[in-house]
Amino acid sequence: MSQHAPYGHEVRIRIGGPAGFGIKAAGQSLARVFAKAGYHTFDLTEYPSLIKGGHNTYHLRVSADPISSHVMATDVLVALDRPSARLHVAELTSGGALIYDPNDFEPDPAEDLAGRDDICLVPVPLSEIVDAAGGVKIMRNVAALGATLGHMGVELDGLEASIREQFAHKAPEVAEQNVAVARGGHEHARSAGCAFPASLPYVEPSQRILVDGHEAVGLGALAAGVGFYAAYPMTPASSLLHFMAKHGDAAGVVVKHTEDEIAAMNMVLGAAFGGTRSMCATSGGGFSLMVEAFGFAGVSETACVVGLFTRPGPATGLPTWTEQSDLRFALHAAQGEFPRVVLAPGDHAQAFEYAWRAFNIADELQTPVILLGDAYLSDNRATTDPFDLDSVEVSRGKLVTEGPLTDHPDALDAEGRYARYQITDDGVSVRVLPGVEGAVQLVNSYEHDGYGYGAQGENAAVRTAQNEKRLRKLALAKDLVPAPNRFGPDDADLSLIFFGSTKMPVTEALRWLHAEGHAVNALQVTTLEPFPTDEVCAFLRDARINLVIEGNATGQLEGLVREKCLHAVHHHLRRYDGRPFSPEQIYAAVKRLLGEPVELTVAGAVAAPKEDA
Amino acid sequence: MSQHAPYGHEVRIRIGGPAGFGIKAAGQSLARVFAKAGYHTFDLTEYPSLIKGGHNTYHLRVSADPISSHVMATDVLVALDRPSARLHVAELTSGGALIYDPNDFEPDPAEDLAGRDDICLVPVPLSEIVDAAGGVKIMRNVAALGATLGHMGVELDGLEASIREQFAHKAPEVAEQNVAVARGGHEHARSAGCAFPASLPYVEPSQRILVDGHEAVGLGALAAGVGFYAAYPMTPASSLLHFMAKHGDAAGVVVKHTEDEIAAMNMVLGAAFGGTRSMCATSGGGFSLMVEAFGFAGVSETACVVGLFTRPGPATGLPTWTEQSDLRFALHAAQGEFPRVVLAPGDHAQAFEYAWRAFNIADELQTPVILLGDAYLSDNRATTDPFDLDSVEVSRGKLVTEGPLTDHPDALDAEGRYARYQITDDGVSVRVLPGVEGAVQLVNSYEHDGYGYGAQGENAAVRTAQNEKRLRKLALAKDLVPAPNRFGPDDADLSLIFFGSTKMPVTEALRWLHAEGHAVNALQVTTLEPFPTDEVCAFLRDARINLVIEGNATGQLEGLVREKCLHAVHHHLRRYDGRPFSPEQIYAAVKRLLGEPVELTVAGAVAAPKEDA
Amino acid sequence: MPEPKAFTNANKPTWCPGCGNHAMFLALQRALAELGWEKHEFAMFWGIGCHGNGADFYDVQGFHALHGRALPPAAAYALTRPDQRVIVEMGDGDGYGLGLGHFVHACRRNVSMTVIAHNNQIYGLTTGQASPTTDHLMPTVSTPKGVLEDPINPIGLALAEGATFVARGFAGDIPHLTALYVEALSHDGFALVDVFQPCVTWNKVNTFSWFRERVFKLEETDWVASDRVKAFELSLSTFHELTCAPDTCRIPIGVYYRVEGKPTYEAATPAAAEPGWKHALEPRDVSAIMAKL
Amino acid sequence: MPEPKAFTNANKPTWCPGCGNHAMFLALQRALAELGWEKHEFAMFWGIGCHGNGADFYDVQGFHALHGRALPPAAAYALTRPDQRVIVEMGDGDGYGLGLGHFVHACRRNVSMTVIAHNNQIYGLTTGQASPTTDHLMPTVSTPKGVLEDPINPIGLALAEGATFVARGFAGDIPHLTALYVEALSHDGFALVDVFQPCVTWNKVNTFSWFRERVFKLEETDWVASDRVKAFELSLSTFHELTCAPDTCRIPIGVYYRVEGKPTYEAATPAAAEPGWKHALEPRDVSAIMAKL
Ligand SMILES: Cc1ncc(C[n+]2csc(CCOP(=O)(O)OP(=O)(O)O)c2C)c(N)n1
Ligand SMILES: Cc1ncc(C[n+]2csc(CCOP(=O)(O)OP(=O)(O)O)c2C)c(N)n1
Ligand code: SF4
Ligand code: SF4
Ligand SMILES: [Mg+2]
Ligand SMILES: [Mg+2]
Repeated sequence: MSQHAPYGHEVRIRIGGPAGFGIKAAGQSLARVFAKAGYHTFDLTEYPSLIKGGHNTYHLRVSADPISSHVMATDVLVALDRPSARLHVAELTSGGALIYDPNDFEPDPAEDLAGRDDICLVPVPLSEIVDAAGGVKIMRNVAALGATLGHMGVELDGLEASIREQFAHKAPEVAEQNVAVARGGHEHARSAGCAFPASLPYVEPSQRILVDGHEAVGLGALAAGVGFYAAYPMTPASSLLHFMAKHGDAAGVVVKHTEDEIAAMNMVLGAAFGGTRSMCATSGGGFSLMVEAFGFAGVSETACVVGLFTRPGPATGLPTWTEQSDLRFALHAAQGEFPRVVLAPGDHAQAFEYAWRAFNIADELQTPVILLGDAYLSDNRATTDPFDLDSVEVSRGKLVTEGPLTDHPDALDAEGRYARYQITDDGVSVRVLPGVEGAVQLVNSYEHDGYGYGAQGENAAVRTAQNEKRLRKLALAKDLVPAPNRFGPDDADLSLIFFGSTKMPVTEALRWLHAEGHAVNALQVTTLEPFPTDEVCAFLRDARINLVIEGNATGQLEGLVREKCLHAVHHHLRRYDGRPFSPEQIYAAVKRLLGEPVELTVAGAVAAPKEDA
Repeated sequence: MSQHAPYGHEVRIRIGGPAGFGIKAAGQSLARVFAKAGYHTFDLTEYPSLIKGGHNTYHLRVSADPISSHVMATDVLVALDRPSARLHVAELTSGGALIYDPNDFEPDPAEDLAGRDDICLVPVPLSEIVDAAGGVKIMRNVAALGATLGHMGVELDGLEASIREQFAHKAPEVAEQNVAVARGGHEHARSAGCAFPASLPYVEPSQRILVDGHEAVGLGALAAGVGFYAAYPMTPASSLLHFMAKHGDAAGVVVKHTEDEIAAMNMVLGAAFGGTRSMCATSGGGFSLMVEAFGFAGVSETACVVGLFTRPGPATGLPTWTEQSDLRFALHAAQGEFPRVVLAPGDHAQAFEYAWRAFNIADELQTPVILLGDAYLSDNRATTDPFDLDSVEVSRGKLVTEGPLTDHPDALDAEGRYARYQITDDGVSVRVLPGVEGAVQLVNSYEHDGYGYGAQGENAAVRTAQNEKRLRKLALAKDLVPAPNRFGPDDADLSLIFFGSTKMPVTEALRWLHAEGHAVNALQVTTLEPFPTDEVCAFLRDARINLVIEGNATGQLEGLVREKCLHAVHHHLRRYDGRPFSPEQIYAAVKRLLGEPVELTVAGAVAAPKEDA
Repeated sequence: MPEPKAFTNANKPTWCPGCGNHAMFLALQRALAELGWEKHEFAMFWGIGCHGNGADFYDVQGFHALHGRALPPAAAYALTRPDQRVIVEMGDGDGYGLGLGHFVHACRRNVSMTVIAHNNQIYGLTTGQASPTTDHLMPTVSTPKGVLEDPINPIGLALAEGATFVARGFAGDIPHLTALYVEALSHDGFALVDVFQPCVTWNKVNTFSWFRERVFKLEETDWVASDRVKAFELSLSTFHELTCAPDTCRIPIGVYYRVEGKPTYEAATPAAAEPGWKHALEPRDVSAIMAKL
Repeated sequence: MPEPKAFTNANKPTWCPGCGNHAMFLALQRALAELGWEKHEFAMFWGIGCHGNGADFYDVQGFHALHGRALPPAAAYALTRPDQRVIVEMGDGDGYGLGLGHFVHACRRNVSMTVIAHNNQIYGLTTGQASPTTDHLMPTVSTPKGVLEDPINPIGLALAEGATFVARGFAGDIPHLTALYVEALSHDGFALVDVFQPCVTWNKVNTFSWFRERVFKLEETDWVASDRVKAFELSLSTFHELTCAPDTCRIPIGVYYRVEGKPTYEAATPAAAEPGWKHALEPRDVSAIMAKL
């Protein structure tokens, strides 16, 4: 017997089919309908690295209660082709529905339905509905959306409004044609004849916004006053380039799609030299090409922000999937030693917050800051409380933008000459922008003296002083960076440690575990560099049993924890197949460690505790 | 009162002057003279990153007993300009000599000689001697060499022979002119009038060779059958390119100076695809550009060797100096996770051995191997026993170069089709070279299936299997890589841990410490990946007090040791001013920890133990 | 003698229906069959992009390189495997954007290989950003106000740097393209075939019909493909703008320039005479070199 | 109005005595003085090489970039600091080797800046390896049998890609070079001045006297610098070989090509109108964008 994980009041919909069928766009309009109505939504798009064909899916979770991540369970499966039925039927919850077009295929009970008799087949002649409305093939999506709502017993007005909004800029016939198609689907599904077991209680409309991770980062960067953004497209980071390109010009941001990532990162340094808040973003492959210039930012004490949104490697790897395997790479990329800050937001709200904070930290430390995310955070779209725009602050640190240099005696050496890299206690020197009279300086990729000149940097004492000056900033950084995030009771039977987007499924799993009365707590390492040694080690010392959860194969966070705390990790949960952790998986892993093993099924259901456990 | 470190029977000579004065070439011919005569020599060249001018020095240590590194002490200082006197006079041992040209400058007792009255001034009219022989300015070196030998009381025949050999391909007058200049210097110095306290006992001529680290690596690579070498020049790696370029064509090696390091590394992959043993080398900045392709080698299971010869960073840093700060970078460079081997030779003999072994390891694991060195090893030249050419083996692992594929059933899948990336227990699959009929395969930078195709690699199970297959090689690697090198008594009061070129000064310091009866032992971590966890942790457990010595500021080896062994490091000695550790420095650090503090002077002498220590 | 089909495997091409890559796929298979190349006699190299997805569909000795980096491994392979021929397929973003340096250096290097550029004037695989050959002022997701740079002139670059075979094809004319491929594959030296390959999904300007209305064949004119300067001048005419009208905006396809007999890099490299793996059958004797140190 | 000397600092140039860099150093100081540029009105960018060591000797707002990467930061600086002018100094290895991609893309980008290439046809700082402009078959430490590639043709590349000011100078003629600099610095758009800069230490072929015997000034002929194809043809004449004899091997210096009025990248970029730092005086209001999500 299997039981559900302790989900709340929710419905899960998956649309599957070949790429190029507009599955994501369709799914997102469905999400908008529910979000508008006041529900919490969370979506997960999965697709291979090609433009048409292949197998794409869009999974949407809709809930009346707050949710934090996707789940594996599916209540309605819209299969736009046979493989979508076959690949995902096992995810269907008992009583769940399979919507398909009988003109496409008729599911084979054994092959396509895995012999299941507890699901409801909802044949909807999608193409016929489209043809009847005089539409084009891609509109089968819209019919399927109508059918989905029809089967769920949800009224169509929300979707109709959404369609009309979406096509507002086109001829009115287009919108009406789509509405007709949606209606056709809706009616057909209502007549399928089997009841839909899940239901969504009524909720009040809310002010929540529906954003993906990159919109959150982009908003944060814009709010922080970014003035230059350079990138070369690379999945999953490309969408941030698109966001910036779309909003950049109006906001006064120079947005440059560069010839390569080398140029992007080097351009960021050039713009930052001029005092502009500058950023680039990429994924691991592009970051590989940025490594040298990233180190240049370190030695030249250049304030800048680098988004590193990872995917599974090595090399080209799995472009459209997710993984957390570039942690150590982010920490150690580039020859030589210099202070860097690595922030790993765990969800949309943190993505916004850490993005604007990153610029302040970069400016205050005059050193590069990495915003470390992954495709799971980049791509998925969730309802979130509107970002707290009033909380945003701009702090540019020791920066002189205008006015006479003589107003800034701390910027000058004993002879009254500007010394860009003057040795200071905290490691940070006054930065005077070019354009200010007297701001002669040399920003240098070589080691250098207080003015930036290279030849003098070869002196052992000068080198040592400059190297130590830079590294001193790490101590200062401790006070500026986000502290680790602690969840759950102080006294716990099991303590989880994780970073980045794993926050989302962990939060969800914790909610379930706490609801069941389990004493489990967790620590999100939000800043990976400088590592919050004190907090992590204290957490570990307090932990009865610890479990490190991370999306890679070699245990990179685990290694860090061991190195910093000289403390053993008792258990770990790792994933490296390109898929994010599901809360069900984490829930099951924790239950096992708590001595109440449950078995996980593809449907996200968990088998009942074993008798002899 | 200061005393010498317990040096042996030796003499130390430093030649200093502006760049472009042929100081290194002159010094090296002196080294050859002593090496030929059967002495042990070790040299250290220090120069800034420019072509002419600046301050260059060449330091030569000559000893009747075996030596392992340079030292700081100097017995004869040849100052071709005033700064060379001023900067190095403090290194002179008591009774040591300063050779200079009185037409250049007359040393000021206070400014240039730091008030020392225990040194011998040896004015030699170098330019006049050259002029008298009708020579050109650069020949002042030769006069200085003659003077050096004259002051030391060494006969001139060795140098004369060396000069004649050096100019054998030129007109005989050239050689004779140089000989005349050398004689002039020799005579002048003999008449200086103060005795030279150090002396070199007579030794038997030996078969030892005089090589720098790159000649050792180059010979090792050639012996291993390298067939392709690509590089973009970068200090200190350039000299390996020059060596390969010089010897490549005759040996059948395609040597390519590429347009950049990206091309070099990618070319290495292409040549390796064809079955050629392939190598590239660079320093940290170039390696930054190779990172992406390095990961490509990992995912495509390409056997290749990458020389990473480091210098101080970040970025352009200090091009001509040395540092060990790219250890973590070497370990974690590139997105994603894959097996890599990192070998760090500690001296010339190991440089040769690890170079040829690297090719075998790469082939047996089908994965990239990094040869991690630094400028100290790359550049310095030492007498060494001839490399044991008979020990060299070529093992190409699971490689099929020719003949029918059907002879290799283990290369084929169930249908008899060649599967390049077939899943195997040890993680290594049979590699069949293109050109063999049926060897259709796809070497892929994407994740892929057993044949190399990318689309299938997106399947979670295929991805997981391929990722785990690759990572399994690390277990296999443990049996192939050099084990850590343990020196000294089992039972020791202090235990040192270090890696790479620090072996040289550590060995020297250990020799002195052992001679004084101290029980100190040491572990050279020769393979950094896979980390020799068992051996290092056992060594640490046995250690009463441990000391980690490494040439960087952040303690990268120390971090590794902590991570792997969960064991605290008690003390560390770090250096990051671009200069290598001197044995005196290590000796003094150890003595302090042993409760017998001595004070280190620039001359490499150590002050007597403090009374109250 | 292989059939065109022999060069394909069981993987079904996943390019969008109507994509120019299908035609290029077919044309190359035909050219290979026409020349009678056996599978074990050559290797193919691809960059990353939609064009590169072709690596999955060919049944050949293949190397799917990094984005922008197909040329360097191909050259090294050619230099260490004199017994093999080499074909490179690259994208316009891939080969003329990120990989531009390698391209220009390859032109002047003259290692024998045939380089086929899938020039769809867009980034296909990453969903429609501007490529270096995107027309001036064309809006894309990465350049919503239009591309501000002049497009890359790959023909002009190749001519400036001494490439020995410089041609342009169009995916809308398979027989012509096949013939160009046969010529390029038969050339001794570095051969570039830049192919207009309409991307039906993202590039709504430079479509099949757009090109059909504009291309003309050099062979059908009195073009003499041996004048480097004239060829350069001709290349400037293909810097089209968004507004370029069919009657005035004529786009030449065919061989712009060719020169035979220029020494190849491999011919001047004695060490390139033998497959590199033959040097690693046993340890190389380095005693003579060591003795000299 | 600054004196030439005003642009130098107390660091004594460390270039080899007789190196062409000394002359280029002087010529630029003079041009800056002639134009009356103030130190706070412009910034200079250098690559890594002997040329780049100049960064230590100028008393200006300077940026000593990575090897081969002077152009990208210079462009970004130009685009975000419309109140500043930009000068880039790069080496031949630096700018035409490792940095070639950036160079070509910069030509087509047309961001206003003056780019001065120290073309000594050798890697100076790393002790004499072949550069992309080293003459065909010249032996160097990295190519003991001689360079097998054709040299890069920077003028041709710039012309192929639409650079708007393309000139060549010679370090042996300081007044002429100064005048070229003044023209380039006054140009609105991307200006390239490729300068023959003899390296007296490593390049024993292309010496001062070698050039003196071969260069001639375009201004002293009837050259019209507005024909792109003719300029390309002229650029081909400077592909000299090792054996090139003074009487037949004539090397033009001066302005090959110039076009004024072509819109610059910055002119087409509204966001580039104001210094970027002015957007970060306080948080930007993003409520309108957020409301649309
Ligand atoms: C270093 C790096 N940067 C970015 C990418 C992402 N990427 C993959 S394909 C591509 C562009 C594809 O355009 P093009 O080369 O024109 O090929 P097409 O898809 O049009 O055939 C990009 C940017 C990558 N794989 N590697
Ligand atoms: C990524 C990288 N690779 C290599 C180097 C080493 N390097 C420094 S300068 C230089 C070449 C110098 O030649 P060129 O650009 O012609 O300048 P020149 O010294 O002749 O002025 C090289 C290869 C480097 N600094 N960075
Ligand atoms: S996106 Fe364009 S280039 Fe890519 S497969 Fe589709 S049509 Fe072809
Ligand atoms: S090496 Fe050549 S380029 Fe460098 S400073 Fe000396 S002469 Fe000038
Ligand atoms: Mg393209
Ligand atoms: Mg040069």
